[in-house]
Amino acid sequence: MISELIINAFLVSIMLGIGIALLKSRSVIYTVLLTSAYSLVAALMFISLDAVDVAFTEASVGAGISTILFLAAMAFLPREEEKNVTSQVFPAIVCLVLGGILIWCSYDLPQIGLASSPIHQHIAPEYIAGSRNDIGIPNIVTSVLASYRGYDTFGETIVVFTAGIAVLAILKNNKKEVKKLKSKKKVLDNG
Amino acid sequence: MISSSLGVWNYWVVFLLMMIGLFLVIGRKNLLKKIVGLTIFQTSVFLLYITFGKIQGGTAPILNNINDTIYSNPLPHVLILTAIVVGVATTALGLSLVLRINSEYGSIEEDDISAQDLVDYHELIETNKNVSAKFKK
Amino acid sequence: MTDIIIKNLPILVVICPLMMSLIVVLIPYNFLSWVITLSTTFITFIFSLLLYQEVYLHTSISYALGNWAPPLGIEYVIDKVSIVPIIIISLISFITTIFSSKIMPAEINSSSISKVYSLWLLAIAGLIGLVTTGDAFNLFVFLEISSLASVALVAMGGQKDKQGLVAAYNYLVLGAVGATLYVIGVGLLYGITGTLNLADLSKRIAEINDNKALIAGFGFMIIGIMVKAAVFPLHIWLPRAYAYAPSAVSVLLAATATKASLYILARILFSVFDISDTLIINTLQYVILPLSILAMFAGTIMAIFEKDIKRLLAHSSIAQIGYITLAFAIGTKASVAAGFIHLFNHALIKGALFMAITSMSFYINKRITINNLSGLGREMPITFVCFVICSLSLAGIPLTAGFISKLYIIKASISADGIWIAMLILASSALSVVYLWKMIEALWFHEGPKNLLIKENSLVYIPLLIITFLNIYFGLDASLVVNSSFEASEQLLGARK
Amino acid sequence: MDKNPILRIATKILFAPIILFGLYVQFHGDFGPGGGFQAGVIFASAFILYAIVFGLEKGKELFPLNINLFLLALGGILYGGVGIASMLLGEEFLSYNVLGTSNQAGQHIGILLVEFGVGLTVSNVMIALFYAFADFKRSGETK
Amino acid sequence: MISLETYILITILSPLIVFLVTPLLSRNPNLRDLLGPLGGVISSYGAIEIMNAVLEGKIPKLDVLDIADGIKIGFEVTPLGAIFGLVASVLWIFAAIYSVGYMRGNQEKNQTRFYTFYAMAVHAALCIAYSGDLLTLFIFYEVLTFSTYPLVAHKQNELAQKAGRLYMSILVGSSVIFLLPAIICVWVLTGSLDMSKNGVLEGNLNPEYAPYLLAMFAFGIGKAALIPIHKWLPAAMVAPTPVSALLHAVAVVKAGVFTMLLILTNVFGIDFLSKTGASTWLIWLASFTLLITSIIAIYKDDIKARLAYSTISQLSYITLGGALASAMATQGAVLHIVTHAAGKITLFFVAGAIYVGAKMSKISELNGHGKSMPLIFLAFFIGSLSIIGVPPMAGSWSKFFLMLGAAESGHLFVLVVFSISTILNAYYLMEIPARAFFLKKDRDIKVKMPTLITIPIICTCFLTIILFFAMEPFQKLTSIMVN
Repeated sequence: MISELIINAFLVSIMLGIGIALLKSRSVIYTVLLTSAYSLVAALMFISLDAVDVAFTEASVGAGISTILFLAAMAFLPREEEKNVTSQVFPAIVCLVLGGILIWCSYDLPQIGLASSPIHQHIAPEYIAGSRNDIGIPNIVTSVLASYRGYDTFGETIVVFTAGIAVLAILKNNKKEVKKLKSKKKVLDNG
Repeated sequence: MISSSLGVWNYWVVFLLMMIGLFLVIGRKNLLKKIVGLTIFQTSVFLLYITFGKIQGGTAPILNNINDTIYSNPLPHVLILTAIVVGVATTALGLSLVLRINSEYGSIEEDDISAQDLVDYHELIETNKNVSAKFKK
Repeated sequence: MTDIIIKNLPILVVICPLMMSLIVVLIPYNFLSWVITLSTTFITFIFSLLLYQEVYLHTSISYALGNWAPPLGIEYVIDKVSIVPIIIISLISFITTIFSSKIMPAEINSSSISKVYSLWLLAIAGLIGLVTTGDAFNLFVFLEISSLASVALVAMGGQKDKQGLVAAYNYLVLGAVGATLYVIGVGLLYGITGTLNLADLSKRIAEINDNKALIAGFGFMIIGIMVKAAVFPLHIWLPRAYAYAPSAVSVLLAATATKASLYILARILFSVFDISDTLIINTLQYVILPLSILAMFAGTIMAIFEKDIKRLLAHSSIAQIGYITLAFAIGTKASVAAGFIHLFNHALIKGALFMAITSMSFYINKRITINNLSGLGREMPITFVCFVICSLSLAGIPLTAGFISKLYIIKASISADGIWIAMLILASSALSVVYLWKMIEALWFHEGPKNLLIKENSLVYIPLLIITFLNIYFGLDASLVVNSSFEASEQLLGARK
Repeated sequence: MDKNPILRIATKILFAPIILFGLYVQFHGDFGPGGGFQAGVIFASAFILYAIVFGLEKGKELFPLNINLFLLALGGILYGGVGIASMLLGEEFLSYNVLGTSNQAGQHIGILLVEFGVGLTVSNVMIALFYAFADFKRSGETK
Repeated sequence: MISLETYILITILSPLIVFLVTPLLSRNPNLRDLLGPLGGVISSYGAIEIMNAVLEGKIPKLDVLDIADGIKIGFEVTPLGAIFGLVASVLWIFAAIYSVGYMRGNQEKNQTRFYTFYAMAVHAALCIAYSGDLLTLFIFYEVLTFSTYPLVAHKQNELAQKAGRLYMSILVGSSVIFLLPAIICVWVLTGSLDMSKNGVLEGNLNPEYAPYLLAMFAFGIGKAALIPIHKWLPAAMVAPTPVSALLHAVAVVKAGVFTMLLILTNVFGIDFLSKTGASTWLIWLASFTLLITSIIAIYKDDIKARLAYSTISQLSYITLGGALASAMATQGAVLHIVTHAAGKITLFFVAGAIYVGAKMSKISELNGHGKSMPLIFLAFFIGSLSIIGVPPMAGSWSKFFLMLGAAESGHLFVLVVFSISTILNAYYLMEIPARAFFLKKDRDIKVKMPTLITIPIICTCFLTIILFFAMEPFQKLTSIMVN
């Protein structure tokens, strides 16, 4: 188990490195690639934390689709990010404060992997038992996803749907059509 | 001892990553970079959840017929599956907005955009001055 | 059949618009899609009324989705508290949908109307789901549905005015940050309690004492929701989003969007956590109370110096949200009830004001600024009269709905011996008269452009008349609103004491 | 890039296996890792690959927009339909037990259907997103 | 036999009906202008009946609507209310006639709007007079403010707009920021919005806080024009004279002091005040206001401005009378409402008459014009005598009672204040007829005075004399009020 922890520590350190690199980078393409790399490492991390489904999804959605979208968008955007003129003191302070709070509270969080902590005691066992007896499919994640918390999944399907419709609606109306629309209405001239 | 310290290390790096993401969102002026930051931010939050779900010596939550196997907690995984998809939905929407903004303003730097907006706003107010407050005499 | 409906009412109010939104997007004919949207919102409103009746029969309905008993599955909780925002949202959305019929096609190109109506329904469904759910994570999902949909709707304003896109972008990013903070909070709480069901969560929180993670989790949840509820100083996304959205959308958002989040805020503060707990008391006293007072004045003053009318109204919304959070922050039963009263009344008032202004800009086909308001009142009397009545209501002039809520907020604050708070409230509402009067004076007394040949359109002013009538009616006979609000606060705070 | 023969051949060869793998992930989700999302994304990736290599027009011929939009909604409708069906059979929304002869059978059917719904929506949304972005790019260039 | 409710309805509704009908008759000026006096007659008939009822010791009541539990709108006539109602409705008759003359003589624009809101204002004043609980009082107090705005800003030029804005901001602002919370405080303390004959606060309010609550009321009631919230009254003089005459001599300002008296007697209660001495500071403030404004009045050359400042000082007589918290003084204050109304409306009528007839508004211009319009200046003379308090004019009664009250309550310096201000009154009011009659004319102007203006002036001026002899029923009412 110590080895697991070391692997995790190693992976998160890589992610940290990527994060810092992102802070410094100014070129957009570099940023995008770093992001997808970040997702991939995250996926590895998920595997090492026994979350295979999540890893699968992160790899396909996070590293796959969002990268494609980023690239598709990038082809149409300026390649370089301008230097920031304004100071970044305030955002930095905000972040540090939030981070401080989190680190401060981290000592009261359950220790990683401790089987006796309430998360593992309270509801999860019922899911594991239920998936075997009530639902009868081996993949507990699927049974929780689709049945116990099926409504969440429904909601999330709707979110995806919303995003799809939204993007279609937003990207459809080019300038030309708007021009047409404006000329269609008679503009009343005041005075 | 070492395991616990490493465990906290895990938490801490996750928090640091969150902060990096958040900083990219609120600190950077480039609209695309903000969205990248959002992705980083959310991914790090996912890590937090999954870390909660981990059990020492547990296996992936897929039933096998060996008795007294420890399965790690499936619930965080489910939540994160949901969250990932929500995240990509947000990203897509944001990117489409960035595209439109770029085609309308010709820039995706916040400063340029707000400068243009200011100009438009003043035009809007000024152009209507001519029909403005004249009192009945 | 009827018993099935009655049994499933809690889910029907959400599912009805949700499923219809999936169908509307496939309709190629714009008018038809409007008709379907209208009927959907109407049915939703009917359902919510039935639900109101049911709730007052059983005081609280718990609906286990997928028949998995909570906390195992997701639970829907309808009680006297959550029914208030449900009614608000469904009522306003119905009226606004009528209003949108003529306004929408004027601002959005016909190819995307059906999509817009689908998003419209999604936003409504998201808001109602947000209010009804009893599960912390499901809440997040519906938060995202509603905010993504409303972002897209706001972005539709980009066709008329490119600032709509930027507004939408800021709304999206800040909203996403808020949602993520909320998720962090939920995660921390989940980490220490191991449950997501709000009722179960509050039970298990009561057992834990002085855990740092608990405090942090609470903090993150609250901050996340406060971003969504545009509580000062986390309101920065709001003015632009309301100002540059398409007319009908700004009416819908201004009247409903923040209300749901405010309700969630109250829910987390009072029923998930223990009101008698020092943590909550401190939060109320040292965080929310000062912020609300700041909001009241900042919003009003920004509104006074604002030239663009839609932005002006948005700023005043910030101040009004300040009143509501202030009422919550006082934290007595009476004050929370007052908060709910204002929640309801402000939805009516702000909806009506936005309707009036946007229909004016629809008639003259221009963006309304304080300068080109001149003399419009005489050109479009009906709209003007409604506008005047509702501004009086906003200023809290007697015999209007606004007066009732002000009255109760002030009474609550005085009886919690905070007379200085009452003074501040009144001072800011007296300030609000300044900008309202500025507009009315411009509309009626100033010399404006002649011969605009404006003909007021019945489909545009009928909803305005309805909502104005409600403003007056609930000013003259407020017992319904007042009683339900007091019931609500009784249930919300009474549970613990 | 649609001049490059290697890519074209490779795509032609890869297309079917990707779809097949998608189906596997979709319907094996009950037993191993996988399910609607992953499968949906994999389906989508097949079509996106096709569109990238052979150009958008070809892609749209292979998978027209209106069908895409229809399936996009259909996924959600399917998911919600399952819920409503269970409601009409006198149970709560999305309670699959009533769908089959036994509880477990019901659960199996329900999960299968909803996963399929998810898969449909996700894949079509992804495709729609790609189309929209690519389209926008082109319209931008013509401007 | 008509029930008392109906009388209340008659009194209150007749101006409301005028308000509703006037716009419809804008095509037909004569009919439209007839409405005002007619409504005045009807409503004053009702007012007289109510007054008789109250004299017999009855308490007319009328509940209108129940908003929510504890919040209602209803009417209940106190003796004080009966008096104020009568004054407002009777003087409305003359004012209505006069305004017809004035508006026509002056060819003002938007006459219909003018008459409409004029009636509305009277309606609001009557509702205030008869209001049964604090909320109703507050509501109609606001209605009065809003309905008078279009009258103040009637001319619609820059000046009028500015004046209107000042008027609104002071009156609405003060009432919303101080009066409303004060009322709600009473609500919270006593658990209801009702008032009672001997005050409701005794036993509910810690005497230490009484002065502060009283302060909130005193500064909340901007219409009572205490320093430093008196500015609106001179500003409002840009309005056409009939407005100044009825509203700023009778309806609005009297509504203010009426509210003040009602609060002092029926909310705090005289005994409570005299026991706790909560109102001592108010005595000082009122006397200060009284003297200062009298002195300012001397330096005003514009007739209406001078009258405005004299009005302010006269109002503080009434406030002072209430604040003295003695039976006599209160009676005096109430009677002063009546007498001052009669006197001051005459003076304003004359000011307007001079403006219409001779287009003069400055006192310095008046030299020697007394001969050209003798009646007018005679009326002015009599009116001023009444204000100063010389028998046999009505004003003498109220002054007399006030003096007695001051003596009774033991604040002897108030007597000094009264006498000084009386001298000042005499000075600044008498100057006008003196200039008119005794100085020699510096220029000639032809005077044409509409009869519709002359008649009401004569009526009101006779009223001041008649009241001197007919003061007894009022006096009886006030005695009912105080014990």
